[in-house]
Order: sequence, then structure tokens, then C-alpha cells
Amino acid sequence: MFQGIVNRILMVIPVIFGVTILSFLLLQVMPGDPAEMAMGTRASPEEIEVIRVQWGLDQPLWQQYALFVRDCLTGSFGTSLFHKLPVSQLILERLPYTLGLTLYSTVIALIIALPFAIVAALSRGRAIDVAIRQVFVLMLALPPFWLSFVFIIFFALNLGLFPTGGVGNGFLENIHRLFLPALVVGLSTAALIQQSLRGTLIETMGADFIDTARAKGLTATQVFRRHILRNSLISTISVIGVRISWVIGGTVVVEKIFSVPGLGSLLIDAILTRDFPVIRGLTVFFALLVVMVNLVTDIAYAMADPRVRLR
Amino acid sequence: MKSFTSRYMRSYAGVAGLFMLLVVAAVVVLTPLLSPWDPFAIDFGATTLPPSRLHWFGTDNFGRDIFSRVAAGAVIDLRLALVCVFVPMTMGIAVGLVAGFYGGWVDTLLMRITDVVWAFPFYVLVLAIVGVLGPSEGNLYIAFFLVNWVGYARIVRGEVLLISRLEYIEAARLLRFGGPWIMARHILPNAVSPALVYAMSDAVLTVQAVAALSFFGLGVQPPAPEWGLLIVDSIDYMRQAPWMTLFPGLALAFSGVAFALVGEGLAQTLRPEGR
Amino acid sequence: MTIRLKLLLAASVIALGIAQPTSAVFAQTLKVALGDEPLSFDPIATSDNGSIWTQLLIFDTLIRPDKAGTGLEPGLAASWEVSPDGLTLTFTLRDAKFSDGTAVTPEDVVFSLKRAGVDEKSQWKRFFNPITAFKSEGNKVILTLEQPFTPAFNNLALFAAAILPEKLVTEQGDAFFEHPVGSGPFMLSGWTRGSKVELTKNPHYWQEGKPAVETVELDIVAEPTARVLRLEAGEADVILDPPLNQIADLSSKDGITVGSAIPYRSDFVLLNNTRPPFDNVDVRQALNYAVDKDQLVKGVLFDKGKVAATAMPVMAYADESLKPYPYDPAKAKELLAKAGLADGFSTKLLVDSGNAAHRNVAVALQAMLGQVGVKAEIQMIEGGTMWTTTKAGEYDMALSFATSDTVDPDQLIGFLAVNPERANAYHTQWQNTHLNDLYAKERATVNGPERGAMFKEMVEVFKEGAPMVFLYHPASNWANLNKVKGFEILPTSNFRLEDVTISE
Amino acid sequence: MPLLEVRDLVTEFRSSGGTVRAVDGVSLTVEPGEILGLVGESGCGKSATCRSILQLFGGSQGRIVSGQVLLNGIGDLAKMTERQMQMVRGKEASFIFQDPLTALNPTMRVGRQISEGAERHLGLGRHAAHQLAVDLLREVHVPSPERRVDAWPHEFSGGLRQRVVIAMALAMQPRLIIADEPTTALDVTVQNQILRLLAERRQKHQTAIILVTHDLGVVSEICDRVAVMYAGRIVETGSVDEVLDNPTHPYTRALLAALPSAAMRGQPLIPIEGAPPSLVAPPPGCRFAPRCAFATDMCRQGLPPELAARGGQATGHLDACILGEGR
Repeated sequence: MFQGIVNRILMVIPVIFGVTILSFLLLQVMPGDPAEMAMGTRASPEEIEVIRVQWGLDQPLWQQYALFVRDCLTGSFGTSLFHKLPVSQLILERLPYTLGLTLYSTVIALIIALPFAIVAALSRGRAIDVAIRQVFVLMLALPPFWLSFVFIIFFALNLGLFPTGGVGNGFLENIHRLFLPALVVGLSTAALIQQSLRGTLIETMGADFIDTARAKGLTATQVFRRHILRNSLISTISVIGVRISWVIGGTVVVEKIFSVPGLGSLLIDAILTRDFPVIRGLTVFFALLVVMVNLVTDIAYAMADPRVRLR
Repeated sequence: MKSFTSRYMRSYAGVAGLFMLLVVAAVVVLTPLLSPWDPFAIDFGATTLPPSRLHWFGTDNFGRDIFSRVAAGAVIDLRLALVCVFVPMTMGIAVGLVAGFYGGWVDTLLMRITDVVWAFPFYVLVLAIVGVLGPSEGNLYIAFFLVNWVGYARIVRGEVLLISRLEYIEAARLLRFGGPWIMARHILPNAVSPALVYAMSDAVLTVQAVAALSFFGLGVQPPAPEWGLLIVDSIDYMRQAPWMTLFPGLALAFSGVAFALVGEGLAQTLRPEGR
Repeated sequence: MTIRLKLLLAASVIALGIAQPTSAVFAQTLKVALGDEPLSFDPIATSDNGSIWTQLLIFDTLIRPDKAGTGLEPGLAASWEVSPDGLTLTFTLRDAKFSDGTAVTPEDVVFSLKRAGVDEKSQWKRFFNPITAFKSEGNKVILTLEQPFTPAFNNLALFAAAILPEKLVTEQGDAFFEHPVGSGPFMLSGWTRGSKVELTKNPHYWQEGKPAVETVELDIVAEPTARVLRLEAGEADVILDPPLNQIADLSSKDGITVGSAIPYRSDFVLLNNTRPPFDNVDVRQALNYAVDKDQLVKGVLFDKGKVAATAMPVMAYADESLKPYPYDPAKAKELLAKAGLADGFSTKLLVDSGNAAHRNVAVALQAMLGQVGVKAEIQMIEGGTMWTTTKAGEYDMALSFATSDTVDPDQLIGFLAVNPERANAYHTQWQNTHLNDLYAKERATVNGPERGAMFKEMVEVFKEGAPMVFLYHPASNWANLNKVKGFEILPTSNFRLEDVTISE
Repeated sequence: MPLLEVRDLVTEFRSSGGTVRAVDGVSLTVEPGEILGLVGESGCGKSATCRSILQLFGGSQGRIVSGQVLLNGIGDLAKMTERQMQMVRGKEASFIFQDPLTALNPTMRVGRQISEGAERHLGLGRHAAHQLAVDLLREVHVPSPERRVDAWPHEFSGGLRQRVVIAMALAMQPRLIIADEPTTALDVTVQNQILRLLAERRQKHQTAIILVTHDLGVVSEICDRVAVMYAGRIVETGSVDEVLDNPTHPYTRALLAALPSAAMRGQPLIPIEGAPPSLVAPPPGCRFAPRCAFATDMCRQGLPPELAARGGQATGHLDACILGEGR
């Protein structure tokens, strides 16, 4: 097991290496001169040239890449053109909001998806199952930014249950404030989880070992909880692991609408202002985040399901 | 093929989804005949009119007929969804087949590349690519092509590894058939079905993503009546003229559900055991 | 099914968390929701609205534009004197303190102005370069120029010339701007990047009894509709830039007041004068005739703005009687025919994808130009790359705008109409030597009617040459709860908060 | 007094193709300490009959339509609610499934799986349950049970897993074990070990066993009595020696003819021609008639014939062939 985990971690290294190359190349094709962007529209060509040299933009490509890798290794990820700060500092300031939102929406998604997946699986093929599934498909199909505004108007403005956006101080206040954005992201995640969990539940309910369990005289509840649900949830771990990338990405949209100062807002602002070190640093960071989450879910999965061996 | 059709027709979800897609197609084809309104004609004298007999879905802030625009937008959105799903699907299937079948360093190389692309959150990479290249329909395609193939590559490779172990492939190998022949005749048909099912859920997410890109001003360009763009441009009118967001939103949800249902139909047809 | 019970329980725990009241609202906190996020508080390294507006609440300048935007009023300098040849500027400082309690000294002023004019990081060097010698003397600061340069005085009212405490900036370097200290009405007490800036009243502020509010919260809310919802929910006291179409609706709501002001800004369509047919003045004028500017202001701006005669805002020395190109499609067609384009032509219109108003304007423009046979394809582009794209001359037409940083028209006329200059007539490459001469002369002429006449002439030449399609001057709009009194947006686009009061 | 008496049991399954009457009027008895073999082609309703006894229909929608399942001292299982059945399963009668590879929960340690039923029924504590699992593993001859008790199912071979399944079935000392083709999925040497294990158990504890199989060799080896099923019905039953040596129903004969027994080795196998009838809409009359070489028009009419003793047969040897009357 230990060896497996080490191997799995080692496998991450070439991926991360590739990630830096891809991020670097991506920004290389970007039109527009970063030095000119940074200096704004008021600076003279000479002043801009000074900055170009300062940032090594006059260097050959491979040297620029080496500089970028150095920035990543030292943990700064470069310096923002507009914030004039290390990208890592910007990321660390905003990371808690994105992580919090991701976690929060996943919890909400589970709370929504679990009971409905169970009900749907138990009444498989009947009207209630069909209805539940269609509602969840609809949840997936509704554009999140549209849903966000509907929620703000309905829950925040008309009912006054939640603030219209922003973040506050402290855990409880943020649980309250971030509920609507977490709900928007959570709904589409819930749809994905519900779909897969329902399938797994049905598959597990038909498994031979369920008959074995029943043959032992266990109660229906015991069979369901210990054998059906437990086994199905294990496979849900890996579904969440795969979908977490989608969830993290999904927060991008809602962060902007709900004025959550997370990584998504940072990315969008960086793209719109062409703050290229931020775009580059963030894409690498996002990839790192996904790789890490996948690593953790893989290990968790391997621990929960003894059959799975980490290669 | 015949048995595929008849089996598919037995899936209620599949038939419903197909029917819904046909409705969308019918609206697209028939609208120029039914609706007298040019989707691009501006009329400052008839702005933000609520739905009526004249304008079925009302008009927007430029006095354009929303029904005509939603119908015209269907062409764009369905084109985007189909192209952005099927081209990457083909790419991904090819990569997955080659990697899974040949194994060895080919597999290692292709799968490392796949892992790298897979590591980026979908939205982040698409946003970054479109943001860098600049917003246009062409660049949307590029972004989706670059990003979307990975899911298929992973699925198909997994299937190929499973199928390759089955005996008839071994038998075919022993009979010294060439690699491409084996792939085409034996592996491809079996490996494609899970990819096809995945493609439908991919289509739902693609329509969504296109709309989300429009939200950030990175999608299709106005005055094209792309649904996401229609919604985005009318967010400010959400309370004054709710029909401006409602109908494109419904269109988006409608086609999303249609794709999802077709996907379910395909799933039931192609893998009845619910594997 | 016990699992479901647990879920119910979990859900109710969350519900309880939700039922908790949000943090108590303190009286005398002014909450302003705006879309522009401050990026940095270093005045010489920023040029974005969010940063500039916030800096102006924290820092002082020697002199500053008055509220009407027509002249300058004392800031940290209680009085000043300009020598008759315009080469020596003498400022007498008032008795002011930074928010940490230390006095503002002439040395601080000299340090700050030198920094703006010389420091490598400064994006604003050109504005202060002409000042060649800085001297402090008692409570006076004496600045010397080698050649007459009239705008220099105005430029000292720029935010980039904000006065910083020398000691702290030298000691702390860049870190200073993370928790800046200034002599302005407020001091920074909290900053969540991307979310909000919290300001507290500066106890040492030189204007006795001001500011009236204890604390200010600047909330960054990027979506205009979300800002309106915030105001209506009572979570914001003031919001900037509500969606234009919602302003009428907002003003009819109880407890909400809307306001608007026309700042020094102008929106226009750049025409690439190096590309045919835009090299032909007839075509350029034809386009100006072809656009129904009244309709744009009415239909797209919802009357929040006014039709522009040229790309120059109506500011100091402006000729208010100058008439815009009238909407006259027949005349436009006639001019096009004269240019051999009776059947019109096809072209592309570059638009900033992030600018919602411009997206709408573009759609309307496309329709209007279509009326005279000009088929304009809309091409969206990232706001960030607009500048480099037009600079490189890779465009036909581009929807753009300009704002004035100063109250003096020199900056904008130089930017928009002079070629060669830094922007080469804002990338249109249009050139008029007479205008160039006038520009050079104006800069060396002391403020007065003579200089005014030069500006008027330049603007007329600019209008005739029509290097752009002149559109409109949009209003800056805001809305506030009725309990807020005294909030307004100044012609310089920023806002002051020291006079704002909240009544309960 | 028999331990188990099944009377006229009818069980239906709902499927996409319609309602299948997989068990159609089955009657059988099992005496205490007896091994009853239940044989027939696949799909004949052997498994369905067994599953009906404990109402374990898996993922499919099965339902007892009529008939009685009388368990001595307990009553009619067919009339019991699911909750009541839970008190019977495992404790009074337990079940051994066909495929040991899928019969164990892959995410639960084997010891826990063995003891969890006993934990509930006997109220065992953690320690006692653990000890019970070790004892049971020892009893089914799993080497080093103290160590193996904490292993995962995937760490076991097929034969060991089937031993675990058997240990599970023995946990509460049931009076009846229903073993549904317990050796089909295993290779021959392991098969014998498993069968020996079952025989041993019967020897020691007088546990009655219903052994479902399609292997007549197995039947002749360890069963006391045998019941032959065809198309949802029992066509012949009696002591093993009687039925195998002196089969009276044409189907049983055909089955035996198809068997490459020691006596018939070297002779060509005789396959039974045709396929079993559809259980959705079975033909009238004797269900074997369409494939029966001796069938007459009478065979193809009316209700399927009842089990009955024919003249000249030993006590308890019954068949359901009307032709037997005249033979």
C-alpha cells in the first residue's frame, strides 16, 4: 500500500512538468505585449522597453521557460502585472474561498443527491424514478449564471433569506453568505452524483452478495446500509474525484456573479486584463489542485475498496 | 444496424430525447416560413414588448423578435454542440485506440499527454485558450478540440485494454491480421459505445460551457443569436422583461434535456446490462 | 432509513447556521458597491479606475479639481503662485498630518513628486518630466521648469502626484502600498482583494469635522444587476453604474435616489485612416452623418448621456455652441457616392467584448451603417488587447472611448488629435499639421483666453477632419438609499466621500 | 414429520418479456438430516424453487403466487412478512450461492461477513463474533483461520471463498441448508472437497440439505433422495438409487442417457432434441411432450399431469408421466 502511494505520487511529476509546458506555450501565442499591458496606455515606448528587458521578454523562448519554471519552483509563480504582487500571494489569498466553495457545494450536492439517488434506485423504473431523474437532468441543463440571478432575486431579494453576494468574516457568516453560490454549483454536481450513484446502487442491489447478506437474516436496513449504500458510496468517491475538476471550474462562473473573491474571479479578471503571469500561474495552480485532489481521491478510494490496487 | 434501431426505439428516454431534438430541428427549419420577423432587424419603436400573438416570445431591447432569434440561435448552438462533441470524440477515440492497442511507449506517451490536459479544470483551460486567442466561434472550436478529447481517449483506452484481453482478439492476432484491421473490425465497435454515451452528457455540458463563455464575453459574437449570448445580454432586463432571458434559457434547458435523454437511450441500447 | 435521518439532521444543522443573524450593521458605515476593483495603491504604478478612485480617498494632492470640474482648488497646498513666465511654481503647504499622526512636510512633497516624475516604475513620468528642479523651503515647495509647459500645473492635481510619507515609503518599499498611509480623509483598514476595501475615518484629517461617516466599505460587485439587487436588499448604500435600462425603474422605487453626471469622457469609433476607404475625408464624414446619435443616446443609453460634437469632452475652453454632425443618411450617401462608393462597402468593427454598453452600441451602429450600404461585421476582442490591436493598426473601425485624467484639455487633444504624438491621434494615424502647430503653441501659452482660442480652433479642425465617428458623452450614473446625502460623481469620474452623511 | 414440506408452490417473475411462472406447482419434502438433490437443465426452475423457500429473489421481481412452504416448528414461510422472514433466514435455514466470486461483499472483511448474521440473531458482542468467525473458518478447514479471519475476499481463491460462504451458512446452526449449485463455479478437485464438507456437516449435526445441481454424478455420490425438475415442475422424485437405476419419466431417462456415466462410457452422447418450452406461455398438457419421443395426443392436452406413484414402483418413487399408467 505504502509503495503504491509513493508510486502514485511519483507519477504526478511528469504530469506537472507537462502542465508547466502547456501553460507556458498557451501564453506564448497570446497576442499583445505584456510589458505594454502592464505600463498602461500612458507610457512611452522607451519606458516599455525597459520593462521588457526587466522581465526577460527579450530572451529566447527556452530561457523564458526556464525563468517560469524557476518561478514555479520558488513558489512565487511570477509577479502580477497589475497587482504588482507575487502570483502565489494572490492565489493564497483567494484559495480559501474557492476551496471553501468547492467543499461546500460538494456537501450540498451530496445532501441533495444522496436521498434522491436512493429513492430513485429503490423505485427504479417507476414514475417517481423517472421524475427524479428528469429533474436532475434539468438541473444540469440550466445555465448556472441564469440560475444564479434567479436565486438572488428569489431567495435574497424577495424572501430576504440570504445576502445577494460577497463574503463575510468567520465560518458561520460565510456558511450563510456562500449558500446561494454553493447551491448553484451544488445543483449541477448533485445531478452528476445522483446519476452515477443511482446507477451504482441499482447495480449493487442486484449483486449476488446482497442475496448472501439477506440470506444471513439481516434486516433490510442493515443490508442497505452495510452492503448496498456503503459499497455504492465508495464508487461515488471516484466519481467526485473525476468531477471535482468540473466543480472547481464551475465555481468560476458563480464567483463572478456572487462577488466571491476566489480563484475563478482572479482568473477571469486576469484573462480580461491579460495579466499573463497570473493566467499562467493560475492555470498551473489549478492543474496542481486537480492533480492533488485526484491523488487524494485515488488513495482514499484504494483505502475504502480493498480490491483497488494503486499502480 | 436494424437491431440497433429497434432496440433504441424500445427506450422511452431515447425516443423522447430524439423527439425533442426533432422538435428543435423542425423549429429551425420552419421558423423562416412561420415567423415574418428577421432575427436581426432592429426596431427602436418596438423594444421589450411582452409575448403576444405578433411576437410569440416578445421582443428584446432592440425590438428584435425573440422567437426568431431563439430559432436562429438553435442553428448556432446545435452546430457548436455537435462539432465540439464529435470532432474531439473522434480525436479521443483515435488516441485511445492507438494507445490501448499498441501499448508500450506509444501508450505511455499518449497517456501522459492525456493526463496533462486532464489535469486542467475544463472551464479553466477553455477560458484560458479562448481568452488568449480572442473570442470567436472559430477559436471556441479550437479550445474545445484541444480540451475535450481527453475524456474519450481515457474511456476508449480502458475499453480497448479490456477487449484486447478477450479471446477473439488473441485469435485474430494469431491469424496475423494487421493492427488497423483488428482495430477497425473488432475493437472499434465495442469501444465506441461507452464513448457515444459519454458524448451525450458531454453535449449537455458543452452547450452550457458555450453559454458560460458568452457570459464572460468570450463566446460567440453579437449580434449572433447564440442562446448563451441572448441570456447574457438580457440579464440586466431580467426583472423588467423576463421573457428575454426565459425563452433562450428554456431553449438551452430543452436541448440539454434532449441530449441527456438521447444519451440515456444510447446507454440502454448499447449496454443493456447497465455495466 | 437511518441514513436519511442523518442527512435531515445535517440539513437542519446547516439551516440553523443560516438562521444566525449576519454581523451587526454598524451605524455610520457607508457601503458603496462598485464594479471596478482596485489593483494597487501605488499612485505611480496604476491607471485603473478602481485604484485611482480609492487612492483619491486615502491620499491628497497639492491641488485638486473643484467639484464643478472647471478649475482647481487647494489641496495640501493652502495657496500657490505661478511666476509670470510660467517657469516657477511655488506652493505653500497647509498644516496637515498623515493618518499616523506625523506632519506632512515639504520634503514629503518633493519626494513624492520626484518619484512620480523619475521613478522607473512610474507610468506617469511624461506628466511630470518638464519639472526639472524640486526645492523645499520652510513650509513651501518650489518647482522649476526649463521651458514653459502650461499643463504641468494641472498635472499636479493628478492622483499620480499624491503626497506620500517619505520615511515610510523608503523604509517599507513596496510593502508600504499594502497598508498605505496618507493624509486624505480616510485610511485603509482592511483589504480583501477582489472583494472589498474597508476604510476608516482619518482622525488627523485637515478638514475639521470631516469626514462625516466613520467607516466606508467599498464592495466590488462586478455584475451591474447584482449591484442593483444589493441596493434594493439594503446591503449597499450607494451603487455605481446601475444598468442603464434599470435606472428609470430604480428612480421610481421608494427610498432610492438616482443621480447622474456627465464626466470628461467621450465615446467614438476609431477609423483607420491608413486603410482605404477611411483615408478619404468624405467617407469619414459620411459615416458621421450616417449615425443617428440621438437614437443611440435614447435607445442604448436610455438618455443617460449627450450627443457629442467631437471626441473632446465638454470641458475647460470648450466651445459649447459647436454642433454635432447631424443625422443625415441622404448626405452620407451623397458623400459616399462622391468617394466612388455609391454601393457602400464592407468593413469590420472592433468591439471590446467585456463592455456591455459597447456591445449594444455596436449592434445599433451595424444597423445604422447598413442603411447607407456600409456592411460592418462586428468583431469582438478582449478589452486588454484592444489597445495593442489598434496601435498596430490592425483594424478598420474600432469602438472606443477616452477619458481625461486632468481638467485641462491638453492631455486629451494631444492624445486624440495630434500626430505624431504618443498615440498618433489615437491610432487613427490621421494628421493635420496646423493642429500640431497649435498644440505645440498651446502648451507654452499661459492659461487665458489666448490659449482658449487655440483649443477651440483645434477642436474645429478635428471635427472637420473627422478621423473618428463621434458618438456621445455617456453619463456616469449612481443610485443611493435616501438616507445617504451628498454623494455625487465628479466630472473627473471619481467621488469624494468626506461630505457624505447618513441620516438614520 | 418432515423438516420442510413444500406444497403446490407457484412463483412468478416479472420481466420485460412478460410474467414468467418459473415455479409452477412444485411439491417436495425434506426429512431432518436428509440430503435432497434437485436436478434439471438450467432454467428449469431449480434455483427459483430454492429462492422461493427463503424468498430471496435477488434483483428480480419475484413473487410467491400460491402454495405453502411449511417449515417444521415455524409454520408457513410463504405467508410470512419480510420482517418475519428475516428471523428465519440464516437461523432456521440458510443458503449457499452458486458463485463464490460474487457472493461475498468485496469491501468487507470475511470474518465480519461470516459473523454479522449471528451478531444480529444471537446478540453476539464484538469479541464473541470474532471468535465465532474463527471457529467457523476452522470448521470449514480454512488454514490458519486466526489470520485469515481479517482478510479481504479478493485475497481468497475460489475454493476458499466457497468455504467462507459455507461457514457463513453454518454460523447459526440452521436445521436446513439450501445449496444452489455450490460447486459449479469451481474446478473438480475443489468440488469434491466442498461436497465432502457438506456431507460432513450433515453427519455431525443432522443438518438437512437441499442440493441443487445439474450433475447427476454428484447426486449419486452424496444425495439420499432426488427430485427432477422440468419447465417449472417436478417430473420425478424418489430415492437416488430408485430414480437413477430405474427412471420412469421419459425426461429423466433422456437426462440419464445424456450422461456419460461409467457404464455408458464410449457410447455417443444422446442430446435431448429441442429446447425447453417458454415459461411465459407454456404449452398445455405435459410440458415435455414436444420433446418426448413417446408423446401421444393425450399428452398434449389438458393440465400437466400430477406426480403420482405408478404400479411397480418403490415407495416414495413418484413421476408425472401419464404414459406410465399403461406401461
